[in-house]
Amino acid sequence: MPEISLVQAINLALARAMADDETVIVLGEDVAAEGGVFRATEGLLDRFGPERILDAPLAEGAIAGLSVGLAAQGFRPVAEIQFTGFIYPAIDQLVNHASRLRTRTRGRLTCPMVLRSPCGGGIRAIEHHSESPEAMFAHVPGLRVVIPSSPARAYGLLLAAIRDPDPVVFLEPTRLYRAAREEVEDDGAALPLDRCFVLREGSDLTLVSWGAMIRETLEAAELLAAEGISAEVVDIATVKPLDTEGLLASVGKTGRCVIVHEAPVTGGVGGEIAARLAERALVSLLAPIERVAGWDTVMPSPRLERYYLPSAARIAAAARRALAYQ
Amino acid sequence: MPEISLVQAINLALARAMADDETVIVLGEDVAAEGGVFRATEGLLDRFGPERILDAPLAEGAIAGLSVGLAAQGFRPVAEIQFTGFIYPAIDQLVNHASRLRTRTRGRLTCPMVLRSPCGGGIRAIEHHSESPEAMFAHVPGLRVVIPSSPARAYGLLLAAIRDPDPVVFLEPTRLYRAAREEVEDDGAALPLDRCFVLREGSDLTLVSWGAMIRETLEAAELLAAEGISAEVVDIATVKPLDTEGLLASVGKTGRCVIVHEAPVTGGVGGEIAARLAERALVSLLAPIERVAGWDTVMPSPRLERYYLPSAARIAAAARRALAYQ
Amino acid sequence: MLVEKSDDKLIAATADGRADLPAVVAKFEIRRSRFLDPAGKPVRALPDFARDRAEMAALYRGMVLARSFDAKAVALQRTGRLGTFPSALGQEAVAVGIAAAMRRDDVLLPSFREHGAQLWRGVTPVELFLFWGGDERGSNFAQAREDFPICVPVGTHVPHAVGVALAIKLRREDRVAVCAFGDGATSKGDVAEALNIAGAWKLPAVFVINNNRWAISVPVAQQTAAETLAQKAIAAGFDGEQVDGNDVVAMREAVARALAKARAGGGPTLIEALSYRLGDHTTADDASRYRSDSEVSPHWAEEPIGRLRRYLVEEESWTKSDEEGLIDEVASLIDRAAEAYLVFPPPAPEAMFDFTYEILPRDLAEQRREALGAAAE
Amino acid sequence: MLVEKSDDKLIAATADGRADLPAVVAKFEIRRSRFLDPAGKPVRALPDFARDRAEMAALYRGMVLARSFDAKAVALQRTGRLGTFPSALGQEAVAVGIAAAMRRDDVLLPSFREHGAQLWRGVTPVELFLFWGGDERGSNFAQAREDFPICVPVGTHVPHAVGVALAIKLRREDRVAVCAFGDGATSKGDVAEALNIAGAWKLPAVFVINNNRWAISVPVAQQTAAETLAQKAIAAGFDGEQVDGNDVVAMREAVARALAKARAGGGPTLIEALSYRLGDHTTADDASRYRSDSEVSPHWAEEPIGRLRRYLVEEESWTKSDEEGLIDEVASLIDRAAEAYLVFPPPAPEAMFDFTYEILPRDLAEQRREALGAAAE
Ligand SMILES: Cc1ncc(C[n+]2csc(CCOP(=O)(O)OP(=O)(O)O)c2C)c(N)n1
Ligand SMILES: Cc1ncc(C[n+]2csc(CCOP(=O)(O)OP(=O)(O)O)c2C)c(N)n1
Ligand SMILES: [Mg+2]
Ligand SMILES: [Mg+2]
Repeated sequence: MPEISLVQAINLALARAMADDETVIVLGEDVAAEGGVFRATEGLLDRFGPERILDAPLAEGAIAGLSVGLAAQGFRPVAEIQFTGFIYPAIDQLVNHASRLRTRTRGRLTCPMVLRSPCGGGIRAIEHHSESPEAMFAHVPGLRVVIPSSPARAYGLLLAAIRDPDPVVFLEPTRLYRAAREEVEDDGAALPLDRCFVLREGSDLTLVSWGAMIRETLEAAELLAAEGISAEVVDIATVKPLDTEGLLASVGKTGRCVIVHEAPVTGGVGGEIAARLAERALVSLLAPIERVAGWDTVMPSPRLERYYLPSAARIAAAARRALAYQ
Repeated sequence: MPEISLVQAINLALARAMADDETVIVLGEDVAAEGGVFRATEGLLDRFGPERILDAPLAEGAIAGLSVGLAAQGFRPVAEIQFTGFIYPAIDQLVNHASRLRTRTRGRLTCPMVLRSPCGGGIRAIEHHSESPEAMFAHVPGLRVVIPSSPARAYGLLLAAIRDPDPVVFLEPTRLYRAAREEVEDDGAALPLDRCFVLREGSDLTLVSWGAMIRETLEAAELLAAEGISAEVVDIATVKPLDTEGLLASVGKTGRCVIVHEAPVTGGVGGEIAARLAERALVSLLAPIERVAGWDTVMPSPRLERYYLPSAARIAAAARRALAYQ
Repeated sequence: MLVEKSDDKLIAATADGRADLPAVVAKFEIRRSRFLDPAGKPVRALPDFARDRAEMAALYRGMVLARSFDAKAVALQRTGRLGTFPSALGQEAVAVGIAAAMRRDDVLLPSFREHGAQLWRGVTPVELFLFWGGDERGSNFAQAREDFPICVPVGTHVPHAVGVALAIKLRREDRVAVCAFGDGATSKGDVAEALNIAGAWKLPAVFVINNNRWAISVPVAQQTAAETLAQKAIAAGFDGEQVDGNDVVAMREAVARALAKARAGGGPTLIEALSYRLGDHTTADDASRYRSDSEVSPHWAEEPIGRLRRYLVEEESWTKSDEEGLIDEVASLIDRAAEAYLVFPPPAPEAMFDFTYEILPRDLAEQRREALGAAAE
Repeated sequence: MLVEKSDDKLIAATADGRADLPAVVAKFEIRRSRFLDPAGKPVRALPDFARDRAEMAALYRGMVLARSFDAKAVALQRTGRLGTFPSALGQEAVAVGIAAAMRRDDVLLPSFREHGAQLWRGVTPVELFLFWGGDERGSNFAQAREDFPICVPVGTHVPHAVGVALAIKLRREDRVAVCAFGDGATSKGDVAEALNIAGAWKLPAVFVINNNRWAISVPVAQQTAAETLAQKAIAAGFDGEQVDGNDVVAMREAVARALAKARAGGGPTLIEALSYRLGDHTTADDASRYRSDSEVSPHWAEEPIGRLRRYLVEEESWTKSDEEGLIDEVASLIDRAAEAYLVFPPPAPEAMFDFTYEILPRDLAEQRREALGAAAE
């Protein structure tokens, strides 16, 4: 089994889904001949032809909107938005249509579509190429929101997203596209869309994160381990719906929790997780839940982004504070 | 001093701002001759003429976008989106431009615009006319987000929003437009955009809410008072930036807190408030923070909306649970 | 560039030196069609379908049914038994012309003023009352199951039509997506994006602008500087045309022609139907705030039902008893529907949970339990 | 409807019975202009400004400067000292033609491929290097302070131009908003909405489509079925025209004409500049994945700098030493700018807090303290 990168795992899952189910259609800007600006759709044109993989005109709103139409007709469109900085024009279609077509029609029409988009910073990209807007989608009833943090999870979660009967926003951390590598078996097995993943077991505290920040979080766990602190690392993976039980199981055990994400702290998914834990696990909490996240500033351009992105050191410091708390 | 309704207070503030500052321009769909579908802009055309109040073509994205251009040129556009269900096409301009024009240009160009929109349910309106998307905006750095809950606060907060040097999303609870009435002095005095308001003092627990839900929250406080429970009611009013100190002052005193909002609970502003309280006030918390909010379902059509909207009874029940907690 | 136009007022010949531009690289024109004048007189040879009295009577019935439905809906709203309702008074020919030209298995994507088309296609008046009464079950049509529900956010369904048409094209089916929207909708980016893609992909789609001249209080001349709305198609690289939208014969003919073209692989068409909103925007609107009676009243002479009735009386010996029979039949149909609507069992609160996802997430299942507990109290 | 076109391949005469539509209600045409052919030969009388050798030399210098800047930016990127960069190789005439026609106090709203225009208007190469190097200070132009920064989200700045033009009109100023965007951008709803409003309000705005025939890997023929992009203006009810975008004389003339019209109250104009993207989309792109050399190479014969040089040599006795002098001057200017950029002091981390709002919110002030503490470590 070869080691592949996260973007290759995406490619593998797309190819698998298209081979298994001819209603799966890939569309987006530059996805066909170009194979996607990150090569996520490379080779699909040759293999599946121009009726299964379509270059769309430059119109994100319509890409989302026509996917709703395709999905209502029984296709399973997997649309790519080239960067999450350009996903905002698709929000209207996601909120007002994709997420509610089923309930509006009491199940007569449904919307099994996936909107994929590379997200997050740390790749020294120009403005609008480094955003983490998952919280905006996680608030929308009727959507599922998924962010993988490793090639194997990318593969299994994307397959699950494509097979899911409802719309899924699938955000792929750009920073991990090539950096994350592991063996992935192309066995067509999906991962559950409603479970978090314990990536590292520990007993002193729980570090919760998702997406690219899993790297810094695991690094922080290493730093802490060197100090004799045993940190459990939980990858949320599916930020909507949240696996509250999974989180409670870990935090119930450790009693301390640091939540890490790249998006601005205010209104981020970390707030929701902290609120749920404070609601359900107040007795088990031995220390305040800390959030280590992006600041409430606009994502800066590359020359300042390292001051913006949470670092392993910041995470470890928060963990130490949580542990020091009496 | 006459009693006026909330929508009349909006109208009064707009007229005052336009009279005081000729760079204030009102625009939107049906705002001129029609005076707005809720009459928020009634009379402004006669008083200020067609160059100060403009009926825009039906294009919410461009209404937001051209407001950015106007604002960069030194105007203070106050744009109306007819219902928050139609505000989503404006998000791209708000996130990618309005909120960051200042920081992108390091202060060379700025964006003092206001985007007003009637929000919330309970008026038995058809699909897409009853949404509460404040959390989506509250996550966006560079924006301020304000939701008044009474005529006087609507007046003072809207004046502050218009005078603020940065973009403000100003959401007006449709349900209160005519239902809320009080005396409002047209004195041109703005209210602060970074303070919450204590609407009712109490000592046993804090009920936190904003917008239309303030009504049910105050009702719940009455129900509780009848049982001898003294509930403090805090109106957040400005959901971004949050007045953390104001909240901590109240919850620090009472030790128990129920947060009430109409938007779906997951990813709502209530989660952020609960997270902040759990971070900062863990020691003072005598009970888990409860959230009484909309369900994580699509806002239903009128015949089911009463099952969706939090009721005074639900709020009071949560308050009793919080009080019963040992 | 505008080189010639029928309406003198709109001609704006510029004198800014353009004359020395050497090469004309493209020319376009917009045509307008009509078969029956306002008096119901044919202005040219009618299309084949018009020779069939039954067909013409059906068109007439479709419009009468739409207007009766409208009147009942307004009455129900006025008495507090229906939500805000947008009457299509005066625009019945647009909706009926569209639906009559379509095949059953074509897909209709309406805005909110095409109940005449929905009724023709088998959506029941009870379903429509339910929808406007605030009940999602009204969009779970028993017939026309692939048709889209009424779309309230203006113009946002037009991209859906592109997706539907793409699905049809990819499956090589002999069907067409038919999408209707208002004059105001033509200002929305969604519509421009959708038309452009439909053109680029040569999709089997027919787009109909239900141009009733007003978008709430904004007249079309304030909505755009375009001389016609049909020319929005020029930007998308396909044919646009104007049709007298108060002439149901012209509507049906133009839509049929566009459908045939689409089925033959000729790609999309944009039809601008020129009609007029005789009533208020909705029951919540008071149009007298922004337009005068003198602006409205001339348009009554153009309205489609009287026009076709005059034709039927003149050319098809439509009698008083034909008329009365129809009115009775339709009235009782609508009355029965209204009664059925009024006694329709209330929706179950759990429905809002059960249709949010196919697979109920665990946290939502918990909320469902809590909500049902609260509802039971 | 297309009745006549210069390019035979695109004529799609339909035979679907439209012939019996009675009335043509509007006709449009799109014209194309050019002054210098690819060999630099005038094809017709040149505009007045072309009689001034200094002006023509300035246009030439502007294009050479843009290309030198481009080359340096690419070199800096290749050596890891600049971020991803979109070269405008071959499109210099579009940018320079726009800027040369503008007045200082007009407002430019560029996309990301008009550095030639920005440089002409006084934005410094250091500022541009800073921007592309990932430093917000690069958009805090010392000159051209009302110009908009580079816009990365395609087409989203076009509504800003509408707002700027509205501001100008409301203040009754003699200025114009000039907005440039790509062929791909014409598919965005933002652009259609903006053009429509500019038309409806007859705003002093000039829109220039920098049609380099590609949007990353998508050729314009896949982007739209429209025969020209100039005809996007027809949907908005104002004039659109095509210009040879590799002929800087034609560009400058067309933009000047549109500006004069706008200043005279004549409203907006859409200019489609036909050029070609000779290079990769950006330094991150490898165009050989989606287009062949044989597609690209003929366009080298059309490129604007050689074209104007041939004209200057032929008509204005431009000498080898003129050429070498210019090349030296520009090269040293760009070299000095690159050096200044490379030693530019790093930005302060607190800037990200200090410019998010004018009035720093309390919670953000707290975060600022924390961030500066972390940065200091
Ligand atoms: C996106 C959006 N913006 C605003 C509204 C509010 N609104 C409802 S109908 C309408 C006017 C629509 O005009 P038009 O498209 O001409 O359709 P008509 O109502 O005339 O049939 C407006 C502004 C809406 N429903 N959707
Ligand atoms: C809204 C948006 N979608 C996608 C992108 C990614 N992207 C950057 S440039 C580009 C193509 C733009 O084509 P065109 O408008 O022709 O401009 P050009 O690059 O050719 O100058 C795309 C898709 C973007 N920047 N913005
Ligand atoms: Mg209309
Ligand atoms: Mg291009």
